[in-house]
Amino acid sequence: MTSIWEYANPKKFMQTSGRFLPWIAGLAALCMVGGLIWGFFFTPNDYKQGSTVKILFIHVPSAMIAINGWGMMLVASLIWVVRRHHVSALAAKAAAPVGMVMTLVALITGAIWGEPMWGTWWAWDPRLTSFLILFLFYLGYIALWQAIDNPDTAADLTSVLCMVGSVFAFLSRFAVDFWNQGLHQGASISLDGRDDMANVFLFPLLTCMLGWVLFFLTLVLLRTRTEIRARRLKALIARERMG
Amino acid sequence: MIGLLLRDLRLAVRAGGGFGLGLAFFLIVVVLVPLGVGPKADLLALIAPGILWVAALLACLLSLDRIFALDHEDGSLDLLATAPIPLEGVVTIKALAHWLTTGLPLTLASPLFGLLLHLPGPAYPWLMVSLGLGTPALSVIGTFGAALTVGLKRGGLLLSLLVLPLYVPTLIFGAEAVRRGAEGLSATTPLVLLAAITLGSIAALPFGSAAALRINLR
Amino acid sequence: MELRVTDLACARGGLPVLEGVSFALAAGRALILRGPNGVGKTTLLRTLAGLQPALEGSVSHPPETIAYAAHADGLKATLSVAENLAFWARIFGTGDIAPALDRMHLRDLADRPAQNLSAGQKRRLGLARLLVTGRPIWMLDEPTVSLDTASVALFGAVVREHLAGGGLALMATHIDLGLDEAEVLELSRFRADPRRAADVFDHGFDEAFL
Amino acid sequence: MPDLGKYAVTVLSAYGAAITLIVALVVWTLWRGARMRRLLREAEARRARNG
Repeated sequence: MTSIWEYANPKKFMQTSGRFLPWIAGLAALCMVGGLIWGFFFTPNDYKQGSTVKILFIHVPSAMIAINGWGMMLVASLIWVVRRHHVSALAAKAAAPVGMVMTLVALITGAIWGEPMWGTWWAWDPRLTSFLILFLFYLGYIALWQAIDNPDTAADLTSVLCMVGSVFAFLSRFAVDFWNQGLHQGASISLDGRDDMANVFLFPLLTCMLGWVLFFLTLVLLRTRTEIRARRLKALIARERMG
Repeated sequence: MIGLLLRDLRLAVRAGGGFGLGLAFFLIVVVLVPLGVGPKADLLALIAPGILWVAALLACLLSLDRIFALDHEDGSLDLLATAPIPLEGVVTIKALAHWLTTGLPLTLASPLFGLLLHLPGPAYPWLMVSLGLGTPALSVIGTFGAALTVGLKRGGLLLSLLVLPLYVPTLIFGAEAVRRGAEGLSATTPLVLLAAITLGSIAALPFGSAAALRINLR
Repeated sequence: MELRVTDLACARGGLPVLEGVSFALAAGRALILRGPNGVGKTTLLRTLAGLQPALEGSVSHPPETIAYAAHADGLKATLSVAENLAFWARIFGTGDIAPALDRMHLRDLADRPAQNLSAGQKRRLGLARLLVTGRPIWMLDEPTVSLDTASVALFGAVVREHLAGGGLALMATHIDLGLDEAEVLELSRFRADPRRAADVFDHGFDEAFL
Repeated sequence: MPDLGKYAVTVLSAYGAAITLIVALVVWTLWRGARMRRLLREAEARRARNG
């Protein structure tokens, strides 16, 4: 049994990821398309929410990836700080835009869904607000990567930001809950109005969630490979310049 | 350590308006808001706690990039990093100097600005207490952002982008305390939480700031 | 008191510039670093001063013994000469700034704000800072920039006194300070090999995986 | 096509917006990947030529 850290070697990573990528990508496409078709065409309408319940199949998996994507970045940042594996830092960099787009998808589908349900596009519901804040965290993280030229410095600083940001993101979630349940009652209809979800919704939702996880994995692998190539290119160009 | 603090304060005074700049900005925001939302006293009273806190936050943000930028430009940051003071101490002192020049004057002057916004009577003590407890966190968190972006081109805008999400919990608890005070309720819970965030930030963030500075200096 | 550098490699902007640098400097000795622009004199000094990590190799010296002086003097324009100096004296825990003021001929300028000094006067103030640190190992990056002949001679004398008092000095400079006893280290022979100069992303990469 | 009732616009626009964003992300990722691959191949070729 070889150590998992071997995959932190760029070459080894390129080999292994290149071998698995087509399968993961294919499976991701299958689950996503299959789950969405199942959810869109073959589920009944909810007695209360009507056909809008179909948005669930996009909204929930995106929200899940939005949060767990940040979690993955945190783990990758910690690995970089502790063991200084370059692939780890690049994986964190690669995951950020994916997580950000997923946050955006969750926000947009939430807003469109909220319009008929709550009568407004945007409610300062604790959950929506937390996602907006999460979006800002992603934005700051990506902007910091963009702003720094030296790749190792950028990896170090973004890791520090990711760790501190995680603590504050957690605090923000808590604070936002406090803020809206406090004196001012929030929106009375909550997304959690489905205590016992019927299996007709549950199974396509699970399929979509699996699809989204695989999709996230595919994109992160693809983007990490691109980042590794970019680093290699940078090394080559620097060498050319040094003669 | 005290030498560094005294130097920073002296520089702030000599630079002309180190203390005044934040206050002037605060005043401008407080004047602009009624011009924007209209002069109705009850409306202003309703939004005053939030406006006062947001204005304090922006006034803090305004001066953050100066925390390290000047020392970085003239080379003193390199020299400080090789001095006997640990870098964690340097960033703590820098945050303290920032608070003394922005947070503290804002806290002391806040009742005057509350008057302009028709802040209800019972809220005044809570306004001062919450600003007094909360603005140190703003300075410490801001110092962390400044340490991350020191030496970057266009660092100022990036600094705001990085720091503002980190300010969310402080803002929420601070403004909530004033709002509860204004409605005559007990503001103890948000104040305790605010104090917890401030203490936690003061205890832990200097290590992050020092780490970021070390990375940026090399 | 000794500064020993063993097989040191250091990088600038992520690229190795120097490798295999080794030397030892005993108390009372001075070493002058030479080499063309961009060879890595500043990088080496910053690495030795502990401002950036070494890629390889080791630097050994007793703790808290290094006084580093960069291109920039770290002066605050609105503070007076005496205030600038007193600040650093306080940071380094040495009290008296009068000897340093006298030695660098700054006594008459003591109350003048640093912004009203000439370039050479500023530089003299920056060097006076070294005297108030009370530290034995001086690491100086182009210390004589913008100094006139008299000031260079003054500075040379100050360094010699420092060495005579058991101090060490490491200088990157092009001009002759009249320190005949100083050794010279030509850095261009330690220039990092560009074929070795690469990070993980340049090792064992197979074109099949491009 | 299932009957979406009065919420047809809502559901379809949510699906449309989400799918557009996701497809855009995929296209951007692939485009950047292809570009980096090409640049790297050129650089490797230069290196092979120049030694």
